[in-house]
Amino acid sequence: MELKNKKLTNDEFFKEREEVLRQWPTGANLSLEDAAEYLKKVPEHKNFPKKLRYAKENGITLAQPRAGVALLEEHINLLRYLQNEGEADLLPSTIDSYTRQNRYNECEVGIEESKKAGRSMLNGFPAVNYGLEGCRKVFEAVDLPLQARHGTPDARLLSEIIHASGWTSNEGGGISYNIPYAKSVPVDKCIRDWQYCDRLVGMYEEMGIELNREPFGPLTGTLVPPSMSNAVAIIEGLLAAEQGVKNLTLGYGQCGNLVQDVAAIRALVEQAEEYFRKFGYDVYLTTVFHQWMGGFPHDESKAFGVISWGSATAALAGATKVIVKTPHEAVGIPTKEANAAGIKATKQTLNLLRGQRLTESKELKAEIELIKAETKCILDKVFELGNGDLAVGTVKAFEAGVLDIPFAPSKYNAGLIIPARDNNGAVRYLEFGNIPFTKEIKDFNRQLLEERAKYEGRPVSFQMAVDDIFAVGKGVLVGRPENMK
Amino acid sequence: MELKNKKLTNDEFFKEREEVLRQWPTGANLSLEDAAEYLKKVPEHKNFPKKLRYAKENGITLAQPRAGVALLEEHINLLRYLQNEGEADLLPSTIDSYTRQNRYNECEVGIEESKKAGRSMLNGFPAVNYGLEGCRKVFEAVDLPLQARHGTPDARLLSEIIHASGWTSNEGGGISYNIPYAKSVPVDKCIRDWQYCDRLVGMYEEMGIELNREPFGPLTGTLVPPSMSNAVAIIEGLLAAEQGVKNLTLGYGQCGNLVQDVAAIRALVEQAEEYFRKFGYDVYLTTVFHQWMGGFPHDESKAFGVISWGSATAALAGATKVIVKTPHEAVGIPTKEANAAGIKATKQTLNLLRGQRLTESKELKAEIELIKAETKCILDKVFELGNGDLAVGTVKAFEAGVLDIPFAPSKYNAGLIIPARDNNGAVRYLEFGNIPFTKEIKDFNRQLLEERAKYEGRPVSFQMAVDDIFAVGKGVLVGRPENMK
Amino acid sequence: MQNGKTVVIGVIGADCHAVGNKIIEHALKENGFNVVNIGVLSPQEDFINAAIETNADAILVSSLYGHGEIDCRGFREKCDEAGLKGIILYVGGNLVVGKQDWKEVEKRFLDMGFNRAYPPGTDINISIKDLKKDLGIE
Amino acid sequence: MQNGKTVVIGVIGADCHAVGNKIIEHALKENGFNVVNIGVLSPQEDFINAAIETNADAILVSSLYGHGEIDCRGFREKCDEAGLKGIILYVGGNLVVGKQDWKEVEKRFLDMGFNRAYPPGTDINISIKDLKKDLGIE
Ligand code: B12
Ligand code: B12
Repeated sequence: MELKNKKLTNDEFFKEREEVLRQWPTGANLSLEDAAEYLKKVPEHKNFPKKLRYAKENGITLAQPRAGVALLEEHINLLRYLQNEGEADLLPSTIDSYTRQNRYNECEVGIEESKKAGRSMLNGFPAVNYGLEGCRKVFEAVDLPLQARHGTPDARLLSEIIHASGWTSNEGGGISYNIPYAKSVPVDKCIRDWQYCDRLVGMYEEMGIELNREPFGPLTGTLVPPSMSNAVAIIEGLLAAEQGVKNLTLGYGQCGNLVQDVAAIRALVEQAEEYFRKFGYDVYLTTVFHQWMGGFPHDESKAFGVISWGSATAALAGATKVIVKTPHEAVGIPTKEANAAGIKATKQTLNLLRGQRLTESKELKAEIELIKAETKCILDKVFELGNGDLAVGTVKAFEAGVLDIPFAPSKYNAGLIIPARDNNGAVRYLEFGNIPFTKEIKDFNRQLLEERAKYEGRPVSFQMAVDDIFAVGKGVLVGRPENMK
Repeated sequence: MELKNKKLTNDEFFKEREEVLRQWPTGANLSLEDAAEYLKKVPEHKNFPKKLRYAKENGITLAQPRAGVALLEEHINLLRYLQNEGEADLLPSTIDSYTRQNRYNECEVGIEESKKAGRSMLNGFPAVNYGLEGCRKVFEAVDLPLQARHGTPDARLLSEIIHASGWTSNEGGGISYNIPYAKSVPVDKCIRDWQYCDRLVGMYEEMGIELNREPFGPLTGTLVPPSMSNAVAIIEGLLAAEQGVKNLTLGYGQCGNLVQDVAAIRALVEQAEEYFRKFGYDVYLTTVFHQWMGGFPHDESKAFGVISWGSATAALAGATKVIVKTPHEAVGIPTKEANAAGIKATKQTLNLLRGQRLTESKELKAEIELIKAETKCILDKVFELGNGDLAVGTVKAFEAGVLDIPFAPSKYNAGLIIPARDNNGAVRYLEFGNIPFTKEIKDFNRQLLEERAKYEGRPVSFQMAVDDIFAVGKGVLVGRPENMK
Repeated sequence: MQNGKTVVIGVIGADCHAVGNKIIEHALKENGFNVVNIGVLSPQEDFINAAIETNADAILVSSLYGHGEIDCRGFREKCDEAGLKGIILYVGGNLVVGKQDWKEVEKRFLDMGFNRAYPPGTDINISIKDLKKDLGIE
Repeated sequence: MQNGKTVVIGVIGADCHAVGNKIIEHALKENGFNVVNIGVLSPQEDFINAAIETNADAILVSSLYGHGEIDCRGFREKCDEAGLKGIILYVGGNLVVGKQDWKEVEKRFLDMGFNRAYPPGTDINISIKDLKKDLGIE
């Protein structure tokens, strides 16, 4: 496969398309023209890009849940409940894990078993199996913009189906839906498949239909340092833009330290826009802030604390939307009531904070500068490795461990960096692996961790990272040693 | 009555004491010496002043619920539940409203009715009726410091009983437990009665027993501008210090705008300490932040949002403790489970934020300066009216409307000022009544409200205050007009 | 735009919650009622005396603090004794201690002789509509 | 401080949750086990092959993403067929979709032939204690 960061030609795209549509029977007879017609009739209030624009221009943070179950009727009920009772601003359809692995046969089993058991046996909505017909039913049953949220390395057929069904946004990206979600999908393969998904959106854009694309910011959701996730977000944004994506939402998963989280969002926007300008892409950029993506506390009241603090941070950061967790997070897929509860706590917090932003301070400024400087080290090297080609550079960067996602399952990920929190709870680099930071940056990260080590009376070590992984679930941000509790 | 801000003499105190102890049979035979002995044996972990010191020195914010029921056994169960399941750091005993009005006969009825009904018919724990014996039982049954929380204009007997029972803190003050809680208790009478309560604490201090005192910061809990509540807090702090109180917690009720709330706490500490220095009082000062004290949303998930945002603000402000609301707030006295849920959401938030503070910014600085300047205008006038005597000045200031608490029931309160939120949700003065602000301050308040008026397309008016009263209950901070929702 | 009707309002018992009371006064006045507000911390007698003195058409009792059940007992009977037979009695607020089933709570207060009882957080405009209906002015 | 026992660990089915898996490896090693980690996204066959190849004493199956019920069916039978009769099988994680009564869920997995099943968020050190007991090394 010859990978390049270059807009797919029509020839390339349509040839590939034939193959894609044959992957499962519901792909047959999908027509771009028919889809375009359908999409043109999507009313304004069900249009993802439009609602995001409105929010950005009015300084509002929108709330979006995750939600998906195996059976069509149940799925529709769930979404309507989250819309009407939960007061969601945007709706998802979270796709089940078999679909994510393109195992549509197993989805059939899951659907059948769910019917028998009278409860969902799948962890999401198997959109490909339901096809255009089912997905349009979902779209027509709700009154809010609809997005596919998944974790699918090869989402080409899924993307074809959901966009043709009026779903005006698609989450994912060639890195972010591979490295955290797969074990043995080659980096180039997945980037190439997501070029297809992005090009599909570009096609629609050229037909006058704006669709939103959202790379998955939080990656493994587990102590990912902001500069690493921002680097990946910017890469995926640029790759998408090259394929013609114009309405883009870049994401970030809460780490927990307010200044760092706000700085991360601010740095992301500023730096992404610099790159878009530099490469001449015309992109309407919005942001998504994910409430804490790591292990949650089991106690539901405590979960509400985590959810609300995430909402408050999203508002203070001025994110365009926030992805909502639920009081059931630590245990299992939430009931519709628990899901709605998460949204309501979120909305209450967002509304109390509407218009409030974290005020400028030297700490905030310094953190923004640090994140940008770290991100730039990484991105410079990626471009260098690719000889200017971002797609090639990305593949090589993963090989070299220049891009390296902590705790990721992919065998194409070096897994050499280790993150840990500093004494204020900000996530720093404990082991740098092959990340090409300047000595200054490395020393600064180290110094911050040494401060924590001193405070805790133990050496800087992997045990800190382990303790930090469990910390939020146990009710604190920083994983202190036993004797300090 | 001749009121003066002067330490009561032993003669005055003990003469009055005889009368106080005769107010209800449980007052008989209370002995200061016996009490002192008992208090000296209070272990460190059940000592309010000690735990507050620890928290202040370690930058921790402690969580304290409100809780009280009619029957002794039930009350003990409740407190133990909040301690063990709720993970409270400090315990209260909230006193019922008949006791607050010294209607001990009605308490008896309430206790009897509660036994019959099998549920608490009183909104708190009738400590005076249970007397030393009952109150010591409560103290001995728990493992955390214990405080009386009430709203009693004449709390002299109550204070005698609770301190003698090992309760190492007492909430209240001559203004804050009168103007928001009573209709026709004269200002001088209540200040005088609280001088007694403070002197009692001073007596214990002189016997080497440190007790904590906490004026009630939030007053009516309803859009009280920070400078007004800070002025009252500082006055009550000074009055208490004169009587020999040494461990003092000054309070503030959340308004909802982060910068204003943090500024209020910071201004309170800085300014109170200036005054203590000026008058030569040696006071160990801590702070208490009250989660939103106005009308709550009925939906429990939304209530969690309000609770958590209050906790986050308390942490970011660096308050020594936070008073916790519950998901049942809008409806009724919480069950023990709902109460524990509120504490757990609070603690999770506090722990995530441990050590994090709102960073310095020009907005924060400006807000601190504004609150201090407003507070100083008020306090200068109070001292002037009293010819240098703070107690006399306070009485005259209420007569003159120089001290004026919004929405207070007391007929001794002028009720001329009207507060409303500005466009960022900070509480400002809409009508100044007789508050002696400089023209500059008045103009600035007005300008901020005009900005909101312009944004909302309606004139600055009382209707804004009315809308703001309902806003948080309806899920937002600022009460916008119907057509903007 | 006076509607000619007089209403006594107040907060019963040892209850100091003043905010709702001020809002109710404001709303009733806006609706053309003559309002006699006896304020917070008011015993039953004060409501009754005010109603007699002003020849009131209705009494709206607020209780927020939880002792409503004790404080309101015998109110209807006292009204009857005082010659206020048939006067319209409403009660509202947070009437009982704790989060209880509203249907049961409502029944308790209707059994006490109140014409209507309202759950926590009732929009006062809804009650004003009921009041106008009950007074036959709308 | 090797204890001489070999354990195969992995995450079954289409499940990508890697963090707990890495933690379990870390904890087992600290406790002296020889750990064979087949990682995430592992079919039943991979567990069984690894166990045969390494002559393992136990298999610890993780399932976090909710499809555990489907993915684990017939695991015991496949072990038996492959000649791993009596091998110790544990399963843990977020085994089923949603917040379900644990006693019922546990029963389902014990009925499937697992020796022990653990609810969401189990402290791995507790399971390691059980494992040592079951292996007779403590
Ligand atoms: C981080 C995370 C992710 C990351 C994972 C990154 C990665 N590659 O590892 C990302 C964001 C990618 C992700 C994706 C998804 N996730 Co996820 N995720 C989580 C989360 C928040 C934390 C998991 C974690 O790392 N915990 C920390 C580790 C240390 O703990 P642990 O995994 O629980 O493991 C410990 C114990 O359980 C025990 N243990 C585990 N296995 C075993 C086995 C044995 C034998 C024993 C004795 C003990 C044991 O020991 C471990 C170490 O201490 C959980 C919810 C939570 N727990 O708060 C949801 C959760 C597991 N995810 C869930 C789901 C559904 C998904 C998705 C389908 C997407 C979605 N709907 O949002 C996809 C799955 C895609 C796929 N193909 O698998 C659900 C599962 C629901 C259910 N079972 O009903 C959960 C519970 C969230 C929820 N409530 O909806 N997720
Ligand atoms: C602000 C407040 C206070 C302030 C009051 C200041 C003041 N003087 O007004 C302070 C802090 C002083 C206070 C004190 C106490 N409070 Co308080 N307070 C509140 C709070 C948060 C808001 C009340 C409010 O102002 N709402 C806004 C107004 C506009 O709404 P409203 O009062 O509900 O009134 C509206 C409607 O109910 C309706 N309505 C009211 N009456 C009537 C009557 C009729 C006939 C009709 C038709 C309609 C109607 O119309 C009104 C206008 O819209 C409520 C909880 C809540 N609602 O969120 C607790 C609450 C009322 N308080 C409560 C309690 C227990 C107390 C205390 C005993 C202390 C304590 N345990 O913490 C003391 C009482 C002392 C005393 N002697 O009364 C409890 C009552 C519990 C119960 N019933 O089971 C509540 C519900 C909180 C709780 N869940 O524990 N409180």
